Amino acid sequence: MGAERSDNRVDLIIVAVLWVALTGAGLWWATVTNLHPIGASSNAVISDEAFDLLLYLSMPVTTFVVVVLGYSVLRFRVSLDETEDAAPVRSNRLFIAMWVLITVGLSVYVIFNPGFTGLDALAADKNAEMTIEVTASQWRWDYRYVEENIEFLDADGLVLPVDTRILFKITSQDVIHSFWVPAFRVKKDAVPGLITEVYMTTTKLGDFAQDDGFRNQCAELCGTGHTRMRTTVTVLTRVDFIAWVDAQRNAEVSG
Amino acid sequence: MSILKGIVGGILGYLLGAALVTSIRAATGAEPWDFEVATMGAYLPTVVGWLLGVGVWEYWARPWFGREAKPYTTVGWRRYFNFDTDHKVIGIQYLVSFLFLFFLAGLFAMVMRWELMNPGRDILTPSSYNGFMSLHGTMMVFVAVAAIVGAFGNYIVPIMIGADDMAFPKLNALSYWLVPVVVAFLTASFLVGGYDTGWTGYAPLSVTTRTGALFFNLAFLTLGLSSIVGAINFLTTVHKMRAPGMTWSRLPIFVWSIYVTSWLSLIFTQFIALAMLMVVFARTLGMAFFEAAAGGDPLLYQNVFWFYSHPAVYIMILPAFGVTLEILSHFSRKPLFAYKWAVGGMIGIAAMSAFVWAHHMFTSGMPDVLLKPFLASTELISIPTGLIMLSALGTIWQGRLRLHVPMLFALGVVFNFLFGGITGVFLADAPLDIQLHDTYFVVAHFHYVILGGGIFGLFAAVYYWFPKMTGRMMNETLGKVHFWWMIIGFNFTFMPMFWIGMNGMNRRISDYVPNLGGTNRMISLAGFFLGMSFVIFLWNYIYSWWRGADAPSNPWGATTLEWMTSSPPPLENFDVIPEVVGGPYTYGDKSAKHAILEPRL
Amino acid sequence: MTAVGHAAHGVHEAPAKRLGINRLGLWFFILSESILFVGLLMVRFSLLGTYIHEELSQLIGLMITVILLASSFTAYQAERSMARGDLGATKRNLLITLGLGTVFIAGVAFEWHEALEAFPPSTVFGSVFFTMTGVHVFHVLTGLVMLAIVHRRVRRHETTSTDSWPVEASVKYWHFVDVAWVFFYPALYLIS
Amino acid sequence: MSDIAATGEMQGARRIGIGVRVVLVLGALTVIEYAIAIAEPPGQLPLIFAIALAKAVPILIYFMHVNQIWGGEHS
Repeated sequence: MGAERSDNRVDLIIVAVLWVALTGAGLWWATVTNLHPIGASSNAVISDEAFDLLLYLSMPVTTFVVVVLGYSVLRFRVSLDETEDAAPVRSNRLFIAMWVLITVGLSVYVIFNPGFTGLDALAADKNAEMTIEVTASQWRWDYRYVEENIEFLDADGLVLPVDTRILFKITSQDVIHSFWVPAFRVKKDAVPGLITEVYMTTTKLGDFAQDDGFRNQCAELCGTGHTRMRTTVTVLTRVDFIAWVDAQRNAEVSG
Repeated sequence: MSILKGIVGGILGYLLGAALVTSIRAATGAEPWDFEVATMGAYLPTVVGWLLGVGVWEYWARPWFGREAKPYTTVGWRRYFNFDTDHKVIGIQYLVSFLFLFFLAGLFAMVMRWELMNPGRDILTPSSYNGFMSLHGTMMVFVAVAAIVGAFGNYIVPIMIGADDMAFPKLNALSYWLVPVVVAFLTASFLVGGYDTGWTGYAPLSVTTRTGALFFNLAFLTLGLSSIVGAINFLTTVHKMRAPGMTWSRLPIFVWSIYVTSWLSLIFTQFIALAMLMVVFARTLGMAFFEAAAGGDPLLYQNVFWFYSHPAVYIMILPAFGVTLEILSHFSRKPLFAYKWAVGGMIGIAAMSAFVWAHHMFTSGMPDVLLKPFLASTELISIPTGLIMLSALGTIWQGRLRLHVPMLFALGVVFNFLFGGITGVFLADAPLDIQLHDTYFVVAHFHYVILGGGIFGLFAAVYYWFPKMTGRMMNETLGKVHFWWMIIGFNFTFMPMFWIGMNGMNRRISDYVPNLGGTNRMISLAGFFLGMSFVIFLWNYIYSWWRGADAPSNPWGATTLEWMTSSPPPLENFDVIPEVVGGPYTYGDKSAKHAILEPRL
Repeated sequence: MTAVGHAAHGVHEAPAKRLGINRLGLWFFILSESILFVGLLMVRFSLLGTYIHEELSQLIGLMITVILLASSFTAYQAERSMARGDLGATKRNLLITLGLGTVFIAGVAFEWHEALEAFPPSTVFGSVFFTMTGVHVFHVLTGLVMLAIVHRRVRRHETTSTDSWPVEASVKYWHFVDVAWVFFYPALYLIS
Repeated sequence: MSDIAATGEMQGARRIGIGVRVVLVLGALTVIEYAIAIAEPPGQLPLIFAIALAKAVPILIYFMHVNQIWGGEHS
C-alpha cells in the first residue's frame, strides 16, 4: 500500500510536469499561429478575439485530458492475459471537487466573457451611416443602397466604402438563405417575411481577387443552386466609393 | 417468408390508401390523382399493412379476434428474418441492419469527398451532390440515434439487469420491424430523384422542393415511431424487470445510459413527429404553417425541429458514454470512478438538453434577447458532460489497463470526444458562432461528437459484446489494425475541417473557393483512408462470426451479469434467476460479489 | 418479490406482475403522446397568439365537448362493471361509449365541412385547426377501434373479469383522449 | 380484478357513485369555462387553462387511477 502511494505521487508529478509543458507549448503555438482568415470589419475583431480567448482557455483543459489519458495508457497498461485487479479506488473527493469547481468556473466565465461581452459589443452601436437592403432568392442576391437610392438586381458584386458603419437589412423571397461575408465575420439568415438586421463597420480595403474572404456567400442550404449563390465583395476608399456611386447613377440614367 | 408477406401487405396498404384518397379527391371535384397526396394518405395503411403481413397479425393480433396466435416455430438463422420476440434476436437484427445502413451512408460520404477533392465540378451535379449529402446525413443520423440503443440496448440491457426478456417483447419486435419501413422510404426518396434539404429538412425549402422530401419526412416520422415504442419498452423494462436485489445504485452504467436516453426519446421524439407532420401537411394539403405570405412563421419549423434534434444529439452520444465507461471499468480492472457523479452527469445532460435548442439558431433571425439565455444554457451543459470525462479519467488512473480492442475504442471515444466537446464550447459562444455557424467547423465538431464519440462507441460495443452475441471471438490483431487505421484516418479527415471551416468553407456545398483546394484534397484522401478501415472490420466481423474461435462465457473476466451466462445466452438468458447482492464493478475486492446464480427452492 | 417460474417464452410473470408492467408501459405511452398534444398547443399559440376565427362554431364545439366528457363517464362505468363481473353492463357501457365517440367524430366531420369554406387549410388558422382536430380525431378513431375490439371480446367471453386488462387499457386510453380534448377545447374555441 | 374497489372508490354503497360526481363536476366546469369565454374578463387565458387543468385532474385521478404509477396498484 505504501509503495502504491509513493507511486501515485511520482505519477502525479510526472503528469503535472507534462501538463504544464504541453500547455505551455500549446499556448505558444496558439499565439504564434494565426488561424484566422482576413478580418475586415469591426465584427471580425470581436469574433476573432472570442476565438482566441476560448482557445487559450481550452488549452489547459485539453492538454490535461490528453496527458492523463496518454500517461495512463502507457504507464498503467498490463499484458492482455493479466487478470489481477487494480486497487478499488471508487472516488476521490479532492479530485472531484476540483474538477467540478473548475468546470463550473470555466463554464460560467465563458458565458460572460467572451459570450455576453461579445454580444454587447456587437449590439453597441446602432447608428449606421449607410443602409443596404439585401434580398435573397433562389439563387441570387439583390442589393439596394437606400441612401444612394441605387439598386442591383441579381448583383454580381457588393461594393462598400471603408470605415463606414453599415446596416444590412436582409430578407428573402422564397426559402431561407443566409447572408455571409467571411471577411466581415457577418452571417445572418435571410428569412421570408422577416427583415433581419446586421450592423458592422468596414475597416479594411479589399476585394475578391485579392482575398476570397471578400465574398457574399449563401450559408444556409437553399436548394440546387446553393453552392453557386455567391457574389464578390469590394471595399473601396470613401472617395472611390462616391465615384463608383456616381458612375452607377450615370449608367442608370443612360441605360 | 414473412418479409414477403409484409411486402405484399405494404403494397396492398398503399394501394388501398391511395385509392381511398384518390376517390375522395374525385368526389370533391379535385384533380383525382396526385402522387404526393395519395402517398400521404397511404402512409398509414402501408405501414400497417407491412406490419400485419410481417408477423403482427400471425403472432400477435389473432387473439384479439378470438383466434389462436401462431407459435414461434422458426429456428436457426431464419429467426433473424422473421418476426421474433426474443430480445437477443431483435438486438442482432438491429445491429446488422444499422451496420448495413452505416456502410451505405459511408459510401455516400466517399462519393461526396470525391466531388470535393478538387474545386470545380468533378463527378456530381450540384443537384446530385445535394442528394448524396442529404442521404448521407439522414442515414448517419438514423444510425447514430438507433444503432447502440437498438442493438445493445436490446441485447444486453435485459441480461445486465437479470431479466428474461424486455417488458414488451412483441412491441420490441414491432419497433424493429418499423426500421425496414424507414429504409424503404429513404430508398423511395432516392428513386423519385432524392431530396436536397439535408437531414435537417428546413422549411420552407422542404415544402417547395422535390417529391423526395416527402419520403424523407415519412421516413423520419417512422423512425420516430420506432424510437418512441422502443423507449417505452426500455423504461418499463428497467423499472419493472430488474432481478431481485438489482437496486438503482447497482445498475451498470450502460443500463443507466440507455435508461436516460429512453427518457429523452420518449419525451422529445414527439416533436420530430410534429415537425414532420407539419411539413407533410404543408406539402400535400397546402397548409400555411411556414408560409410568411399567409401569416405563417418560417422559423417555426426550426424551433420544433431542434427541440427534438438537439436532445437527439444526446440520444446519440449518451449510450456511447455508457458503453465507454462500462468498458473502461472492466478493462482497467477497477470500479467505475465516481459512479454517482457519472449517473448524475447523464441525468443532468438529459434535463438540460431541453433548454439549449436555439443555439442552432443564433443567426436565424430569432429575437436578439434570446441569444444570451441560450448561450448561457449551452455553455452550462458542458458541466454535466465534464462529469462523464471525470469518471472516465478517474477510472483509468492507476488501473491495470488491458488494451484489448474494445478498450482501445473506448479510449478513442474519450480522446475524440474531448475535441468534439471543447469545440462545442466555441460554437456555443454566440458572437463567435456567427462566423462558424453552417461552416465546416460545425461539420468537424459534430463528426467528432457523433462519429468520434458515438460510432467509436458503437464499435467498442461491437468488439466487446461480439463474443456474447455470437459465441465466437473476433480476431484481436485485425481489430487492432482496424482501430489504429480508423482513429488515424478519422483525425486526419476531420481535424483539418476545423481549419477550412474557419477559413470560409461552408457546409453542404459541392464547390468551394480555389484557395481551399489543397486542404480539401488532403481531407478527401484521409477520408478514403478512413473508409478503407471498415473493409478490415467487415472482414473480421463476417469471418469471425463464421469461423471465429469459440468464446467462453466470460472472455474478458468482466463482472456484470451478462458474463455470468453462456455465450450466447440461452432462451430467457439465465437458467436460474440471478440474485444481485452488490454493485456491478467488484474489482479489487475479492469478497465482493455482484450477483449469485444458484438454483433456488 | 418472489421468484417467478419459467413458463414458455412470452409468458414469464405472475399475472399481478404482468399487470403492473402493462400499466406502467401504458402510462409511458400516454406521457409520450401527451407531449405531441403539448407540442400542438405550443405551435398554436406561437403562430396565432389568442386569435380565433370568428366563424368557428361555438355550438358544435360545446356539443362535441359534452359528448366526449359523457363518453368518458360511460367508459368509466364499463370498467367498473367489468370489475364487478357484470359483463352485460360492461357491454352496454362500451356500446354507449362507442356510440358517443362516433357522434363526436361526426360532429368534427360536420365542422370540417363548414370550416373548409370559412378557413381552409391554406390559411394559418385553418392549418392549426385542421391539424389539431385531425391529430385528435385520429386518436379518437384508434380509441374506437380498440374499444370495438374489446367489446367484441367481452361479448364472446374472451375477456373476463379476472383478466380485464384489455378493458382497462382501452378505457384508460379513451380517458387520455378526453383529457387531451379538455385542453384543446379552450385552446381552439374559448380564448380570444 | 378488484383494483377499483381497492382504491377506495366503491367503499360502502354510495347513492351517488364517484363517476357521477366527477362527470357532474366536469359539466359544471365546462359551463363556467364557456361563461368565462363569453364574459371575457381580464386574465381570461390563465383562468380558462386553470379550469382545463381542474377538469383534467379528476379524470386523471378518478377515471385513470393515476396513483397506480406510484405503487398504488393492487392485485
